[in-house]
Amino acid sequence: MSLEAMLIIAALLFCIGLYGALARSNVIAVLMSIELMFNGVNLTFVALARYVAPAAIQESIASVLTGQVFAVFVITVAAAEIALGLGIVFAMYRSNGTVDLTQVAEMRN
Amino acid sequence: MLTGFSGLLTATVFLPAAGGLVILLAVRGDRNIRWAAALVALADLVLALAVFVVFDRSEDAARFQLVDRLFWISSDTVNASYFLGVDGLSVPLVLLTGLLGFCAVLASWHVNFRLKEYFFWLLLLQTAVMGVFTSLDLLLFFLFWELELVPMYLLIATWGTGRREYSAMKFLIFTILGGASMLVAVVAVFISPAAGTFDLVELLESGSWLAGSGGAVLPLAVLFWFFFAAFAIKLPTWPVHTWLPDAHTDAPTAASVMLAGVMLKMGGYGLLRINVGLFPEQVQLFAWALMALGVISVLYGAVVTIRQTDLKRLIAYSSVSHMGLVLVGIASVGVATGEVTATGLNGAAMQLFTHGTITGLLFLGVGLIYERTHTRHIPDLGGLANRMPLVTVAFLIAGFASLGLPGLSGFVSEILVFFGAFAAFSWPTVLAVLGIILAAGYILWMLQRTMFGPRREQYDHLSDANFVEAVPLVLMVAAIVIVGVYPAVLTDVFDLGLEPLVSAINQTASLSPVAGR
Amino acid sequence: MVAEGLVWAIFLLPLASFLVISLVIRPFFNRYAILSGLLLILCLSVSFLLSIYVLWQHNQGATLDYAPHRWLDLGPATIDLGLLMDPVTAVMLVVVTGVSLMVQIYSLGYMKGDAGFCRYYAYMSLFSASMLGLVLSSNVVQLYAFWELVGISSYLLIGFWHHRPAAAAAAKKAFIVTRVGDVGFLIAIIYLFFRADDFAAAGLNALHIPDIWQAAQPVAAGGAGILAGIALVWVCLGIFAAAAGKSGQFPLHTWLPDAMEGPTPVSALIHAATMVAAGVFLVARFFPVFQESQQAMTVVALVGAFTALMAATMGLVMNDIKRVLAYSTISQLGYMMAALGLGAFGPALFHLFTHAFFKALLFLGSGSVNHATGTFNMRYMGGLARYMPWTYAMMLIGALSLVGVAPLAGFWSKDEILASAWLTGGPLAANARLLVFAMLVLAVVLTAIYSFRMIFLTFHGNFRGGGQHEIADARLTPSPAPDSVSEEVHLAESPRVMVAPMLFLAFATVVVGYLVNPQWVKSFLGIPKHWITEYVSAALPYGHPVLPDFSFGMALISTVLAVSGIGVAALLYLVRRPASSAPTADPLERAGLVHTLLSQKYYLDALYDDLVARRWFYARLVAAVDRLDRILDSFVDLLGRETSRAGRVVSLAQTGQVQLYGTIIVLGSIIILAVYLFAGAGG
Amino acid sequence: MTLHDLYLVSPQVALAGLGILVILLDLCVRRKALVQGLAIIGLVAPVALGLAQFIDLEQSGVANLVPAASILSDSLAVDRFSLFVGLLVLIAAAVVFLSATDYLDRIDRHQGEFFGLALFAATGMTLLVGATDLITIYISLELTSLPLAALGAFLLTPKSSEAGMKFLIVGAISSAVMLYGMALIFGASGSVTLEGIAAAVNVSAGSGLPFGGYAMLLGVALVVVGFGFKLSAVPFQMWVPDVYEGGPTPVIAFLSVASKAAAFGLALRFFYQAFPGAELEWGVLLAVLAAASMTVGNLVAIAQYNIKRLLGYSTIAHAGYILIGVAAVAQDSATSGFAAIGPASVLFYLGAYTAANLVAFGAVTVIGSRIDSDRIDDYAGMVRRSPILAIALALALIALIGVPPTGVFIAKIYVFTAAFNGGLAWLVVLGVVNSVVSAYYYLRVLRVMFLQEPPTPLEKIPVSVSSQAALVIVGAAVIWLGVAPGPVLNAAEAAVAVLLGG
Amino acid sequence: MFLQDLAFWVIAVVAVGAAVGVVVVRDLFRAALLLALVFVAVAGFFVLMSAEFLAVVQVLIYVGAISILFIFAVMLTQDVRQGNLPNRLQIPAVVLPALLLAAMVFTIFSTDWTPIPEPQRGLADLVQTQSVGPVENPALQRAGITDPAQQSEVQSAGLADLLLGKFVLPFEIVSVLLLAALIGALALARGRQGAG
Repeated sequence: MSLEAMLIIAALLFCIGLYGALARSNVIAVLMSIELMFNGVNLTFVALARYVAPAAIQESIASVLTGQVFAVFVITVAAAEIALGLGIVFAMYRSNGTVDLTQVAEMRN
Repeated sequence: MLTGFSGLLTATVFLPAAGGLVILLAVRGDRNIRWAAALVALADLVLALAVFVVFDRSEDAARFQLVDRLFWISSDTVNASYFLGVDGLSVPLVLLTGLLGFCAVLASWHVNFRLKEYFFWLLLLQTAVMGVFTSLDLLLFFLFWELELVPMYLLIATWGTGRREYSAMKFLIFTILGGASMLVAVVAVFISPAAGTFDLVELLESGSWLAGSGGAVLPLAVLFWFFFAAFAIKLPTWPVHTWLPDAHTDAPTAASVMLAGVMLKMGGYGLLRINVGLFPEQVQLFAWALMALGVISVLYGAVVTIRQTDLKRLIAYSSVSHMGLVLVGIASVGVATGEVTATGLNGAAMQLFTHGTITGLLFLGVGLIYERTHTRHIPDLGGLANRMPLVTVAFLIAGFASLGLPGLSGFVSEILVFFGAFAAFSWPTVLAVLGIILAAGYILWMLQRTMFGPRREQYDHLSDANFVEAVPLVLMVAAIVIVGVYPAVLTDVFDLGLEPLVSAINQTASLSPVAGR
Repeated sequence: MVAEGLVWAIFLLPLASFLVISLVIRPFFNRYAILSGLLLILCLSVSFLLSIYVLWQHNQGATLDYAPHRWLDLGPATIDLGLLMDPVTAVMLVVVTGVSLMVQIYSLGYMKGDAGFCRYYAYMSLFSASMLGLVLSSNVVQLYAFWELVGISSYLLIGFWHHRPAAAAAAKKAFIVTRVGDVGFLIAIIYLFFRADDFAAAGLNALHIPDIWQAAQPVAAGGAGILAGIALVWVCLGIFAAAAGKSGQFPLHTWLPDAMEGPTPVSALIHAATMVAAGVFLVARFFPVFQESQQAMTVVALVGAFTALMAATMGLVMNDIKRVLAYSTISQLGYMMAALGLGAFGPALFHLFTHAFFKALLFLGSGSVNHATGTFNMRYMGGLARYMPWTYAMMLIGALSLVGVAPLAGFWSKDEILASAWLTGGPLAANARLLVFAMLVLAVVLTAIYSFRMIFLTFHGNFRGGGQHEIADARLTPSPAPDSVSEEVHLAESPRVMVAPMLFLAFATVVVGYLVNPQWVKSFLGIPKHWITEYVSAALPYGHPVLPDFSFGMALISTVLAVSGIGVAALLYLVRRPASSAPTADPLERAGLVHTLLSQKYYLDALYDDLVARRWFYARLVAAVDRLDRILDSFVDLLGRETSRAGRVVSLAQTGQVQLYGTIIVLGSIIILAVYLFAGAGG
Repeated sequence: MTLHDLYLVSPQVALAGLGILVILLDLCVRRKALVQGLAIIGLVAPVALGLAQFIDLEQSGVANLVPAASILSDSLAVDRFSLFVGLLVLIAAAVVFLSATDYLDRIDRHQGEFFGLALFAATGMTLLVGATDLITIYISLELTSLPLAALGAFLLTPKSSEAGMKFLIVGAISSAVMLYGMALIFGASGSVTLEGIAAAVNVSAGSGLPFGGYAMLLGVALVVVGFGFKLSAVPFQMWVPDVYEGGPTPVIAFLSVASKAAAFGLALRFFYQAFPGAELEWGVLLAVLAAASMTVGNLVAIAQYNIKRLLGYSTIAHAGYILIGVAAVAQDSATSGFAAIGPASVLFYLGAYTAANLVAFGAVTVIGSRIDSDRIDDYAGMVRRSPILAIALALALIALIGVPPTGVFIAKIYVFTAAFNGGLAWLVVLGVVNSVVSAYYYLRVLRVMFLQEPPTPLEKIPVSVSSQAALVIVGAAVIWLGVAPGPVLNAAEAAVAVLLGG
Repeated sequence: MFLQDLAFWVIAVVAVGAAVGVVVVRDLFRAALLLALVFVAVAGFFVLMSAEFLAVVQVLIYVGAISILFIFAVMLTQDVRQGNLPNRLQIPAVVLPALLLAAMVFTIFSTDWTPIPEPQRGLADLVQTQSVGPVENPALQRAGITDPAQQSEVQSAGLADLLLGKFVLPFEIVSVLLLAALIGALALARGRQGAG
C-alpha cells in the first residue's frame, strides 16, 4: 500500500465512473456513476492528506487534516446533489415519461 | 492640449438627432412631421453654413477651430474626450452634409408610412455623419462612424424597394466589417506606448508617435492597412465595392442621396484624415498600391457602369469609378523625387465635395423619375425631357458635371487629381484619364435613353417637379455651378487643412530612408 | 488701349444672354419666346461691333496686354482667367461674332414656331459665349474649359430635337468621339503642370499659353528650353489629338456627318464655321510649340492632307445635302490643318476665315432648300433654281468659292495653301511635302465634282417630289424615312429673314478675299497686300516660315483643275442625268465596289461602332468585366452562405444527447492536456 | 466567529435569510405579488450591506476588509473586486425579479421557492467572487449550480425538466472533473488557499513544465473544465442552448448574466491570485478558449430559429469576448500603466453585457409569456404589437453587436485594448471578425421585428408596469454605459487593483 | 504491514470490481447494490488511511442514505425501466476516460510528491487517526509527544475544530446548500400545475 497505489485506485474509480456517466442511458445509472467519480476524488483527497506534506505543516500540524475536511464537504455536497438530482429525475420521469437519456433529447438544433 | 467649448459644432452635430427625437415623440400629423423635419434640416444647414463662414481662414488662424471639448472617459487606462473641432478639411464636408441633409429631407416628401420613424432615422444619420466629420477624438470618431449603421440599415430595409432586406444586410455586413477593421486599428493606435491617446490633434501634430516602429503594438504598415480597409469599403474601392450598387438600388431616394452624397465621403475623409495624417510615411510607401486600386476602380467602375440598365445601379457604379479618383488623388503623395504638393490631396478632397453634390443631384433626379414612372429600368424610360424639363435640366447638369465638364464642379476635382497624381505615377494617371471618356459614354448614353428619344404615351401624364421637389434640385445645381465657376471658395479652405498633412509628409520623407526612393 | 472690360464684354454679353434666357425668359416668359432670339441678336451685334473695334484698335498698334485673374492657385502654377489678345484672337472674334450673328438672324425664320425656341437660343448663347471664351483664353486650362463647353453646346445643339433618336445618338457620338481627342489635350496639360516646377524656375507659369510658347523655344533662340525632344512631340500630339477631334480630322472625323442631325443653322455655325475650326485654332494657338517639332508638324500636315482627300471622296457619293457639306467641311478643315503643318500659318487662318463665310452660306442655303422641299435628300430635289432663285444664286456663289474659282474668297485662301505646299513646305521633308501637295491638289478636283454634283442635283433638272415622295418611297422599304423628313413641300423662296443673312454672307464671300487679303495688288481700298496673313503671323513672337508670294502658275493650275472638276460633274449630272429614268439613280453607282466603299464611309463607322465599340468593347471587355463583378459579388454571398453553413455543420453536434455534451467536455480537456504536455515537453 | 466576521459575510447572510423569508412568506400569504415584492425590496438589504462594506473599504484604506486574524481570512476576501461583481449579481437579480412579473403566472403556486432558490443561487455567486480557498470555491460553485438546476426544471414541462436534467448532469460531471483537478492542485501545492498555491507555484517554478509540475498542470487543466462549464466557454458550452431553450426565461436571464459574472470573477481571482507567475501558461489557454468560444458561438447562432437558443449561443460568444480580457495579461506590466486593463476590461464588459443581456431577456420574457413562443418568426411585426418591447430588444441586440453608443461597444474597445496590451493582436482581429458575423444574426431578429408584417388581426402585447420599469431603467443603463462609461470604468479599475499584487 | 497490504489489495479488487459492475450490469437494482459495495470499500480505504471519521461519514451518508435513495429511485421508475442500456457513445466513452486515466497515472508517477517529513510524521498520524475528538494524553505519550506545546497543538487539531474554525465559512455555506437542495427537490416533487 502506497500513495501511488491509492491514487491509482482512486483514478480508476474516477474513470470508471466517468465511463458510466458518459455511456449509460439510464439517468439513474448516470447519477450512480457520478457518485463513483466523487468517491474517486475523495479517495484522492484522503490519500494525499495521508501521504503528502501540506505546505503549512510547519506552522500547524492540523493542516494534515485539510484533505479530509475537503472530503467531508465533497461527501455532503454529493449527497445534496443526488437528492436534488433524483428530484429532477422524478420531475422528468413524470413529465417526459422516461428516465432514458437517449430519449430525453427534444431540444437540439 | 486643445480645450474650449464654443457650442456651435455641438449644435450642428446634434441638432438633427435632437430634432428627430422631438419629432418622434411630440409631433403628430404627416404634414407637420414633414415640415418639422424640413425645418430641423434647414436649421442645421444654416448652422453648417455658419460653421463654414465663421471658420477663420487667415494666415495665423489655428488649425483646428470651433473646438468643443469635454471630458468623456477618463480612467487610469482609457482616456477619451468628447472633442469636436473643424479644420480646413472638414469644414466643407460639414457644409456638404448640411446641404445634402436638407435636400434629403425634402426628397422624402412622398414617403407615406411610418413617417416619424423615417425622419428620425434620417436625421440621426445626419448627426452621425456630422459627427464623423467633426470628431477629433479617435474613439468618438469611431463611435459616430458606427452610429450611422443602424439608421441606414433600417432606412434601406424598411423604406427601400426591390431586394431591400438583402441589400441592407449586405451594406451592413460590409460596413461592420470595415468598422471592425478600423476598431482594431483605433485600439492599436491607442495602446501603442508612443501614442497612448485617442486625441487626433495630438497624434497629428506631435508626429512623434510614429518615431520608431517599435512604438506600436502592430507594425505601422499593418495599422495603415487596417484603417485603409475600413475607409476603402466605405469609399468604396474595388474590389470591396459590391455592396454599393445593391444598397443604392434598393434604398429610398433620400437614403441614396445621403449614402452617395455624404456617407461615401466618410471613407475619403478618413483616408485623408487618418491614413494620410497619421501615417505620412506609410502612405508614401504604399502610394503605388493606392494608385493601383484607384485606377482599377476608376476604369473598372466605368466599364461596369456602361452595362447597367437600372438607373440607380448605373449611378452607383459610376460612384465607384469617381471615388476611385479620390484614391488616385491621395496616391499623389507617392512622388519619387521632390516635395509632395497639396494638389492631388486637394483634388481628392474636392472630389469628395463635388461627387457629393453631383451624385446627390443625380439620385434626386432618379428619385423624381422613379416616383412618377415607377420604373428605373432604362429601356423602359425615354422621352421624359418633354414632360419634365426641370428635372431634365437638373439631370443634364449633374450628368455633365459628372463627366467632368468645366464650369461645373466635377472638372475642378478631376483636374486637380490628375495634376497631382501625374507627378507621382505618370502612366497610371494617363490610364485614369481615359476613364473620362468612359464617363462621357455612360452618362450620355443614360441621358439619351432616359430623357431623350421619342415621346411615350404612357408618360404623357407626368408632371414636372413641384416646388418642394425643385428646391433641392436648385440648391444642388447652385452648389455644382458655384464650385465649378469659383472653386477657390473650397480649395482655399481645403488647403488650410491639407497643407499641414503635406508638410508632415515632406518632413518624414526627409527624415526617413523612404526619401531615397 | 482698349479697356479690359470691353474685351470681356464680347464674351460676357452672349453669356448674359444665356443666363437671362435660361433663368428668366424660359421659365417665366416662354410665351414671348421671340424675345430670346432678339436678345441674343442684340448681344451678338454689340459683340460683333466690339470685335471689329478691338481688331481695328489692335491693328492700330494698341497694346492689349491684360493681367490675368487668378482662378485657382496650384503652387508652382496657377490657373488664371485671362485674355490673350493677339491677332489670331482678334480675327477669330470677328469671324465668330459675325457668322454667329448672321446665323441667329437666319434662325429667327428657320426655327419659327419650334417648341424649343427659347432653348435653342439659350444653347446658341451658350455656344457663342463658350466659343468666344475659347478664343480669348490665355490659360491652357481656361482654354480647355471653354473647349469642353463648346463641345457640350455642340452636344446640346446636335441633340436639340432630342425626341429624334438619330439626333440624340449623333449628339452622343459627337461628344464622345471629340472627347477621345480631348483626352490627349488633357494629358498634355497635365504634363505641362508636371513640369510646373521647371517653368516656375524660369519665372514662367506652366499653364499660361505665352509662357508655354517660350518654354518650347530652345535656349539659343531666347526661349526657356523646357519643352524639348520627345516630350515636346508628345505635348504637340496630345494637343493635335484634341484638335483633330474637334475639327473632324481622320480618324476622328466620323461624328461630324452625323452631327448634321442638328438644326441646319447649328450646322452652319458650329459644324462649319466656328467650332470645327476651333481645332485649327488650337493648333494655331500652340503654333510656336508645334513649330519646334518637325515630327509633330509632319503628322499635322499629313493627317490634314489625307483628311482633305478622303473626306472629299466620301462627299462624292452622299445624297444628303448636309452630309455633302459636312464632308466638304472636313475636307476643308484638312486643308487648314495641312497648311498649319506646312508652316503656312497665315494662309491656314485666312482659309479658316473665308471658309467660315462661304460654308455658313452653303449651309444656310441647304436649310433654305430644306425649308422648301421638306427633305435634305438630294435625290428628291432637283429643279429648284426656278422656284428659289435667290437661294440658287447664293449657293452657286458659295459652291464656286468652295471649289476655288477665281475671284471668290475661297480661291485666294486655298491658293495660298497650295502655293505654300508647293513652294516652301516649312519644316517638312521634301517627300512628305510633295505627298501633301499631291493629296491637296487631287482634293481640289474632287471638291469641284461633289460641289457641283450637289448644285446640279438640287437646282437643276426636274423636281423629284421632295419630302412627300421620300416618305412614300420609304414606305416600300423596311427602313423608315429619317425624322427630319417632312411632308410639307412648298416650293417657294424662303422668307426674307432667312435670305438676308445669306445675302450678307454671299456678299462677304465675294469681297472678303480682297477686303482682308488682297494678293495681287499692293493695296486695295487702303488695305495692304497680304494684310491678314501678315497680321496674324505677327501673333507668332518666335517667327514663322516665309510665305510665298502670289503665284499665277499655281492659280492657273488650280483653276484648271477646278473647272475640269465642274465639267465632270456637269457631264455626269447635267448631260447624262435626264436620260436615266429612275429619279433616284446616281451615275456614280456604276462605280460598283468603289461606290459602296465610299458610301459606307470606308467602313470606318462600322469599324468604330460595330466592331470596336459593340463587339470588342461592349460585348467582350464590358461583358467580361461585368462577369467579373458578378463573381466578386457572388463571392461575398458565398462567404455569407458558407459561414452560415459552417454554423449549421458545427451545430450538428448539438444532438440534444446530454452525454455527448459530457463527452465533448472530456474531449476538450484531454486536448488541452495534450497540448500542454507537448508544449511542456517541448520546452 | 466574531461579530466582525459576521459583518463581513452579512450581505450573503442577508441574501440567504431573504431567501428563507421569501419562502416562509409564500407559505403564509395568498397574494403572490407580495412575495415578488419582498424578493425585490428585500434585496435592498444585501445591497446596502455591500455598500456599507464598500464605504468601509474606502475609509479604512485597506485592500481587503477581512483581517488576517479572522477565521475567515483563508476562505474569503471582501474587497472592491468581490463587491463589484457581487453588486452586479444583486442588480441582475433585482432586474430579473422585476421583469419576471409577466412570467410568474406559470409558476403560480411555488413562487416562494422560485425566488428563494434564485436568492440562494445569488448567495453562492456573491460568495464565489470572494472565495479564496478551493473548498469555499467548490462549495460556492455548487451553491450556485444546484438551485439553478432546480430552477431550470421548475416548470415541470418536458422541456423544462430536460433543461434541468441536462444542466445537472453536465454540471455534475464537470464539477467532478474539476474536483479531481482541485485534488491534484492540493496535492501538488499542499495547500487549498490561493495564496498557498501561489507560493507553491513560485517554489516549483523553473522545472520547465507549465505550472511547475505535471500534477499542477493536470490539476489546472481539469479545474478549467469546471470553470469553463460555468463560463459557458467552448468546449464546455454544449449544455447552453438546450438549457436556455427549455428553462424558464427569467431563470435563464439570471443564469446568463449573474452566474456568468460570478464565474468570471472567480476565474480572474483564481488565475491572478493562485498563478501570478504563470500567466503565460494559462493566458494562452484562455486565449484559445476565447477564440473558440467566439467563433463557435457566433457561427452556430446564425443557424438558430429560437430566440432563446440564439441568445444562448450569443452568450457563448460573449464569454469568448470576455475571456479575451482574462487572457490578456499585461506582458510587461512594470512599464506601462496598463497592468490592470485586462481584468478591468473583464469587469466592465461584465457590467455592460449584464445590462444588455438583461434587457434582451427582459423583453424575451415578456414576449414569450404573452405569445407563448420563442420562435423568432413569431416576433414578426413586434414593433407594432408592442413598441417598447421591440425597441428594448432592438437596443439590446444592437448593444450585443457592439455598436455605439452602448456599453458593450466601450467594453469591446476596452477588451481589445487589453488584448493588444497582452500581445494578443490575433485575438483582436478574430474578435472583430466575429463581431461582424454576430451582426448578421442579431439583426435578423431586428429585421423580423421591424420589417415583417405582424400577424393579423393585430394583437397588442400588454406589458406590466414592473417589466416596463425594468426595461426602461436597464435600457437607459445600456446607453449610459456607452455614453458615460467613466464611473463604471474607474470602479472596475479600482476593483482589480487587488488582483495585482494588492 | 502485510496485513495492511493484504487488506488494501482485497479492498482494491472489491472496489474496482464493484465499480465496473455498477457501470456494466444491466439490472439497475443490482447496480445500486454494487454501488453500495463500492461505498463500503471506499470506507475501508479510509480506515486503512487512518481516516476513521471519514469512514464513518462515508458509511452513514453514502451507504445509509444515498444508496437507499438510489434504490428508491430505481424502484419508483420501475415501470419504465428498459434496463440500463448503454447508449451509442461506447467508443468515445471508453477511449476518453482511458486517455484521461493514462494522463492521471502518468501524473501520479511522474510527480515528486512531498512526503510528510519525519519529525511530523508521527504527529500527523496521531492527528489524523484521532481526528474526531481531543487526543487523550496516553495516546500522546505513546506517540512520544512530551512537549506541552506540541501536545496542546495536537489536541486542538481536530476535524471539528477545523470545520467550525478555519473552515467555518464553507461549513455554513454547505448548510445553505443543503437547504437549497432540499427546497429544490421539494419544489420539483410538487407535481404539475393543476394536477396536484
